Amino acid sequence: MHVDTGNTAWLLLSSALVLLMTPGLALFYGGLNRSKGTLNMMMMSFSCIGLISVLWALYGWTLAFGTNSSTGFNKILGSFTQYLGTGTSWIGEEWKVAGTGTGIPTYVVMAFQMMFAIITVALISGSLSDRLKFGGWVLFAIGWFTIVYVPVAHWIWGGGWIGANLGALDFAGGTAVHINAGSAALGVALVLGKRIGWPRENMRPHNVPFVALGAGLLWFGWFGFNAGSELTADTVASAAFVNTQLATAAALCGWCAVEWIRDGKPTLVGASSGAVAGLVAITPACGFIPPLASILLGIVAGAVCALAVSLKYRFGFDDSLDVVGVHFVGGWIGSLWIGLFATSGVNAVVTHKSLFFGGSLDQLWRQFVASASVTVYSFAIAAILALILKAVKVLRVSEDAEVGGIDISDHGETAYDFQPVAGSSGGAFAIAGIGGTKADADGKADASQKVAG
Amino acid sequence: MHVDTGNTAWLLLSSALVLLMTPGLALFYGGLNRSKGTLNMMMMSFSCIGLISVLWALYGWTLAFGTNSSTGFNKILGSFTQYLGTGTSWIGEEWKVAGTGTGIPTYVVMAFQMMFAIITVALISGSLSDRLKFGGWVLFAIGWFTIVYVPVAHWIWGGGWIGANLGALDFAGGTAVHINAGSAALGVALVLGKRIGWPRENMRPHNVPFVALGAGLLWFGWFGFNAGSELTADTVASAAFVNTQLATAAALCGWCAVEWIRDGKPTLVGASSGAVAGLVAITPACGFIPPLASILLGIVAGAVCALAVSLKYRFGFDDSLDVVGVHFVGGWIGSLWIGLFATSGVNAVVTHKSLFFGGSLDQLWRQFVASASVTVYSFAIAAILALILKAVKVLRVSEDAEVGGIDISDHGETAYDFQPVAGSSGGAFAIAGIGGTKADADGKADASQKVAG
Amino acid sequence: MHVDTGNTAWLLLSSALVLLMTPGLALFYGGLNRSKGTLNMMMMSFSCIGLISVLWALYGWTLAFGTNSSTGFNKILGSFTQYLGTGTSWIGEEWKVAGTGTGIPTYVVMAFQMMFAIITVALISGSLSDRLKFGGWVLFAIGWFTIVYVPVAHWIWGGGWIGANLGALDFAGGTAVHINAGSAALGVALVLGKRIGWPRENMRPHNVPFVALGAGLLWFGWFGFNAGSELTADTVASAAFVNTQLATAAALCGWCAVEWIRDGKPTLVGASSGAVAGLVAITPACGFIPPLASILLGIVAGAVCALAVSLKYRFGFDDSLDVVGVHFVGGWIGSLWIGLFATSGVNAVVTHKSLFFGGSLDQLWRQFVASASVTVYSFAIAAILALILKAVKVLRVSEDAEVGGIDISDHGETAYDFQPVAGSSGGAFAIAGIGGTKADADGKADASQKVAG
Amino acid sequence: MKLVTAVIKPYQLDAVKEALHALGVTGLTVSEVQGYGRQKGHTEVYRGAEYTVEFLPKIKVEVVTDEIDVDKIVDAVVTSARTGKIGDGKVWVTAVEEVVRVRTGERGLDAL
Amino acid sequence: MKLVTAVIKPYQLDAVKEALHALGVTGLTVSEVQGYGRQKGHTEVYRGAEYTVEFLPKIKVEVVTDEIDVDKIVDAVVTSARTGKIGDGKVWVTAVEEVVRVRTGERGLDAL
Amino acid sequence: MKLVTAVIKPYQLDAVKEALHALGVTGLTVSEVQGYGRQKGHTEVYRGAEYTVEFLPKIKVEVVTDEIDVDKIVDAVVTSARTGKIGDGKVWVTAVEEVVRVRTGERGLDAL
Ligand SMILES: Nc1ncnc2c1ncn2[C@@H]1O[C@H](COP(=O)(O)OP(=O)(O)O)[C@@H](O)[C@H]1O
Ligand SMILES: Nc1ncnc2c1ncn2[C@@H]1O[C@H](COP(=O)(O)OP(=O)(O)O)[C@@H](O)[C@H]1O
Ligand SMILES: Nc1ncnc2c1ncn2[C@@H]1O[C@H](COP(=O)(O)OP(=O)(O)O)[C@@H](O)[C@H]1O
Repeated sequence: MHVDTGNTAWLLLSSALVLLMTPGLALFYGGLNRSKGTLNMMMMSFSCIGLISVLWALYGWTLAFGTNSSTGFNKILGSFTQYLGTGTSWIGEEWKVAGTGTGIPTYVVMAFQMMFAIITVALISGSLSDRLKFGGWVLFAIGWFTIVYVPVAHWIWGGGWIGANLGALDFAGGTAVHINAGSAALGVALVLGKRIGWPRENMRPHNVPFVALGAGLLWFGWFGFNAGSELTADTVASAAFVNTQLATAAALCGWCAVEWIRDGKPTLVGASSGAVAGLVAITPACGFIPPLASILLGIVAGAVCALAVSLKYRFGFDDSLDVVGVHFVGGWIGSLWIGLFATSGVNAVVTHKSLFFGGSLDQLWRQFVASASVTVYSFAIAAILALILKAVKVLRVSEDAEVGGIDISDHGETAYDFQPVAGSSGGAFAIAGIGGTKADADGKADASQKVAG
Repeated sequence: MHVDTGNTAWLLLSSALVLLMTPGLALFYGGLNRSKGTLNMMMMSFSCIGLISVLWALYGWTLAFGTNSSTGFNKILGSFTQYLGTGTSWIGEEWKVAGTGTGIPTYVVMAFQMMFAIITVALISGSLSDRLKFGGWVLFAIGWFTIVYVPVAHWIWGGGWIGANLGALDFAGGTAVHINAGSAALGVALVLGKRIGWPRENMRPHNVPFVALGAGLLWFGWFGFNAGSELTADTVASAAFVNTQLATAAALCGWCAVEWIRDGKPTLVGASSGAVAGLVAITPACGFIPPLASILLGIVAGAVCALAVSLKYRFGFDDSLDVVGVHFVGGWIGSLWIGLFATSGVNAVVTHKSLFFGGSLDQLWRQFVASASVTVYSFAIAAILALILKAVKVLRVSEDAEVGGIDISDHGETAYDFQPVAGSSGGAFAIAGIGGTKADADGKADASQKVAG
Repeated sequence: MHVDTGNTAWLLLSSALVLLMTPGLALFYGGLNRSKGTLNMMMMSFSCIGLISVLWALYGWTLAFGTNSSTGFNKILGSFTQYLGTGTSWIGEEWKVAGTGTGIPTYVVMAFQMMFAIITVALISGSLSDRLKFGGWVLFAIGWFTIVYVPVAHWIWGGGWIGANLGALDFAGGTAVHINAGSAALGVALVLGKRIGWPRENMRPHNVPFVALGAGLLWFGWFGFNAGSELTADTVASAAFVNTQLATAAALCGWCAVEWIRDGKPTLVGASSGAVAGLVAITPACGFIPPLASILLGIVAGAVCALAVSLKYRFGFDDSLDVVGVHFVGGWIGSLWIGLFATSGVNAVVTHKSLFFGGSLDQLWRQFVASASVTVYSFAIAAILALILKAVKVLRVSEDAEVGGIDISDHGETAYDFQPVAGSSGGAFAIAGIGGTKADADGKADASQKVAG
Repeated sequence: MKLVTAVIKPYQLDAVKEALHALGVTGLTVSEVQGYGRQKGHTEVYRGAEYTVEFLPKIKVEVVTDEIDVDKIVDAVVTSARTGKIGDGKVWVTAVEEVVRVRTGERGLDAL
Repeated sequence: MKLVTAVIKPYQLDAVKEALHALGVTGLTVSEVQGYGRQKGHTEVYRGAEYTVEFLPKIKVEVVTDEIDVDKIVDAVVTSARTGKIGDGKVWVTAVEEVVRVRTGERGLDAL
Repeated sequence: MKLVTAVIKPYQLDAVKEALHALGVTGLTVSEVQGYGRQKGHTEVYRGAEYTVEFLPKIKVEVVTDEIDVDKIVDAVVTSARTGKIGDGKVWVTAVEEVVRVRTGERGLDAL
């Protein structure tokens, strides 16, 4: 076996693309949020990049993708030792690519999967804006990653019971990533409670161009997420790529169509949200279904998610940036879609029959069981973790902090300091240095003088 | 024939890069626009990603790149059936790469070309800011894509008369993309008329960092656009890559030089615009000319476009964000440059002699005829489409809507809601929730209480 | 020898990624700056992309990476003629990849290295914000690139004395890029002097989301910078990729940990800065050390740099955006880390023994000498260049220009023109067109009328 | 006629607006201001440098009104804007000599 | 001396400025405000939630002037700011007891 | 009581604040405004089109104060805001009939 440079280049690239998704998500969420909590929202994503990368290398990868010598227990969890601490012993190891005589350095596969772990945890933060203590977030992230993400990834992709026994399919993470994160987001949001003033006040997006750019970066990175999940640059990766583009485009149209009909106006927030809903929904299915089914999936996911984000007003839970309405609902639609349209004509790994390419419920019930299991498990553990944090009083910030803005209270910084005024030579407040003076400047520094303006 | 993983990885990547260009363009245009129409400007780009992707898969690809069995008619249009609706029958098909024994999955080539169609339509929107009804835009986009882009792409790249008979060259879209879109932009802008207040008022860019970031993303993505157009990762792709970088860098310098000499000050809007002008101009020529000719092309394109954007003030047409001055003019310069500097030393497909590498006008007149034909065809159809929209009253928004901002009137949203104030713990208006209260909150929701701040 | 498509695709991609880093840096620096000098800060980066690209192609590449026929002088400088002016003669040339029977088009290697030269010069600008004449910057950039960057790159990577004789290692540019730029930044900042009002006034970042997005784009592009420096898609590239991710993630945590302990609050500016510090520190070492050493490196670099950025207040030099504290200090840490943890188990090119994988100071002193040499050389030349510019009065802008904002004085533009007001249909000042009226509108244009709002 | 000017905490604007509305006030003009007073600002941290922000965001409300209603209006504002914490703000009254409605040219009380 | 304060529609600022200029007014100060009155706001839509924006952007113009010119100035502002549609705004006049030019320390009419 | 309103150059705010502080003034309210006057604006350039910016950023400072202190306060502002260059701004004084502290309901001088 030797390293195929083309496949390795493709997976290196895909890993970089998936990494980029988390800053893209930070921008998407940051723009959707009110400005006084933008930085906290972005910090929840950035802290995941920092924390989860290291934890993944230390123990996540071996527990999720290592092989446990106890065959029975291997359905539940991977190896405790195989890749522990990312030893150098396997630095030259190659990950065999099924159906080819070549491999990819195992390190790259580990890096690729690392990026998935990062963004899955970060996705949850969207329902928690403006009121979760940052320290509480860090503890939650570590806990949920360890107790939920790692085993679920093993169940689905690492040789565990969902992939190996149940035979449910998940090409790039509909169940492992989106249902998983969306369900957790609901669990924590319910324990955390509503933002003060919600839903009476308009907590509208503070920077819509950021939302759109964030969606654009997510879309770009998602090609690595989806087409990269094939691990090789072949025809299935190509189909995954095309399906990703078509479903996302169709979902953008679907969401805007709902807005146009219902509100009379399609919005850019809607177009961006629709794109994300499409990306979510096609994720599990992209390597298994034909293009026309992807277009249909996109339209349905876009329209349904556009309607689903209103549910929080009806049921009164404050899923601030609609993680449930988009990721949870979109993930479910995509997962079930496999049961409807998967075909071995697209990917030979499809062995059970789908409803429309085989007239059977055989694949559909497997998808249902897998999705439902992850929904329940993730929701329960997330809610329990949140209750524990609540008990030890590291869950919610004080009312004063929430009204004044969590950026100030938990991070001591504000997102912007710039010019409202059109065509001015710099805004008056900024020129005036109203933004504060250095608190700890030493004597020497103080000697510096202002000049007359 | 087998799939070459290196080439496939390169084209998958290039497709993703070209997709990223449209959000990049949205940011570039959005930043150049006044803030009250930013979202509409970005929506024109995003709606293209949604619409054109689906239409391309359904009928665009087969009409542009399919082979029509009638040889004569094939000079005009591709196949009506070959790839219709993106059937799965050809999911395993490989696109043969000339000069190698290997192929690339046809799906990837289809996806790559899809991204070109998207951005070409989106480019047009730059001349139409702040006053075109969004519904009118959607109808125009569908019409122009179908009647203009698809056949022109076929003429140039799909086996049609410009590429196959006339022998004009267009490596990555100087004629098919930039002259095509620029000419259409002029046609529609003339029918649409000027923005209220133009040119007396300062309709200056509302967010220059967005303009620069947009230009940066365009530049990054353009490597896929240009070097990807070789389809393979070989020496011609390398030359295209280097030429793209050099011409763009030189054009940035050229535009700034004009500003420095004329206005005494080089600007970041100028540097960004110069970069785009360089990217446009090198696009048709990047795979055919040597590096020094690219540097020269860049300087000329940067300087000429810097001067060309002032023409609208002289002739009194409101090409809002200078699509004509940059894409139309830049496209023409690049297209003619092939006639001046193309050489088979760079690319063996160059068969006619250029002026400086052969002392002949043989290639130059072909370039001229191709560019002029597309100019006239695209301009005429675009203007006619706009006149039809005008007749059915879906062209221009009302004066009130235009003054109040098309973002509100056509999309019901505004771009920003944030803090003017330096160093404040969140802006006063935002804390006050002056941004509006929820209109349709149900009783349950209303029960939530504000707390004292 | 033939071109390997996988490796070529990887290096084409890596080149594009490294190009993207400079717009990313512009955003990072632009966001860290006060708003009145944002555009100038970004222009310093963009002008490098324009200028250095062309100069690199014309003479930089041949002087740095060409082979000088005089073996002795070749330790100092590359060929004056080999690649001069980027002639077409070598358009088909292939750069042999050690250890494989394949090559990569030399053009791609040239392009890859071009991007390094661009960003190295751009990095320096971070210490010079708000007060350096733009004309002075252009002259400095050309001078420092020619006299410092080109020879130093040759010394380290082009066959010069540091790489070939001293045996110091620098995988992707800790010494050649970061120590080099950081040292120059200090030299120029000292000659230039402090900003008016520094450090008494709060010159805080004006757009923190830009800082975070800039850091995200840098991180993404840095995979090309580091893993691309292997030139091939192999196991060393994979290790470099993983190490880059781990050190950066750990540094993000390290910086935030210092903030949390010292100030009670971790910030997004800190997380972004920590990530950049980690990227800097791992750059020289990424291809030589094992993952656990990378995590440790990241923690140390993050924590030390977090402390180092306060030094400017103690010593009273105005390194505006902390180029010294991050790039100089981080570069040194990473360079020395090779002496501590390099092992041939990761990369066979490691021949001298490191402290922890060999118990010897053999590699460490080589790293020290290399880093110190570049520190001194770059600092001295940079300071001398600045003194010359000062003597001819093109160094510092007037006090009035500085107070009013260098964006206006040197570029005649301002970064933003938008809406402070929440939920308004466009801000009042913008609607009022208070941003100015066109100065040179001709008679015809003036005839256009405003309508009542 | 009189001009009542109130500098209040941003979060109280809604309450003030509703209190005035209840009194029959049909129009008012608000703007963003920054206040300096007894209430202390907060501290921000950037790369290890701490900065004290002394000015706090406030909302200024201006209402032109009939002389007769002034006391009721002042009382309504004071009551509705009160949180009892330091920094609640000030209300002051000045005399207005003439008011005109731009749309119609009406003057005096008719202009309100 | 008097202070003329006008709250007008943003788009009318240019006309007002020119009308005042024609009267020989050499200086004025403007600011951004938000108005609440008879004119209704608009509705914004975010992910299916509709929000009513009640406050509308206005411009406040302040001119300190000689007593003699007040009526002319008020008339000029009212005329030039008028579009005839609801929400055109208000103009009011208050008494100023003293004015000083900061640069020179001149007081009274000389300061204008 | 009196209201002292000053329109000054942004860069002078710190000096004015300190001068007032030295006089024992404990509170003030500032806002961003744009000034039009003798001081000329600057020119901006976008893609070859030049634009003249006529309005300049200024800071408006408002202080409500005891009658007795007015002169001292005006003098302090004028002195501390002065740079001697054109555009330094204006200070004017108007009469205030009543002041109330929102937090406590205190009136008159006690409210300051
Ligand atoms: N003398 C004054 N003139 C104008 N505004 C004032 C004055 N004193 C206070 N203010 C405004 O009132 C606000 C609240 O005042 P502060 O002293 O903090 O609390 P309180 O009113 O509860 O005593 C300040 O932020 C400032 O905007
Ligand atoms: N009593 C008032 N005091 C202060 N400002 C007012 C008052 N009434 C109205 N305004 C201002 O005047 C603007 C226009 O008033 P509105 O009632 O909408 O229309 P019109 O003046 O045409 O009757 C409002 O937006 C508000 O800024
Ligand atoms: N009559 C006026 N009414 C209100 N504000 C004025 C008036 N005249 C000038 N100003 C304000 O004072 C500022 C400075 O005035 P300007 O004429 O430029 O310089 P100076 O005060 O030094 O003569 C202006 O920008 C404007 O904000």
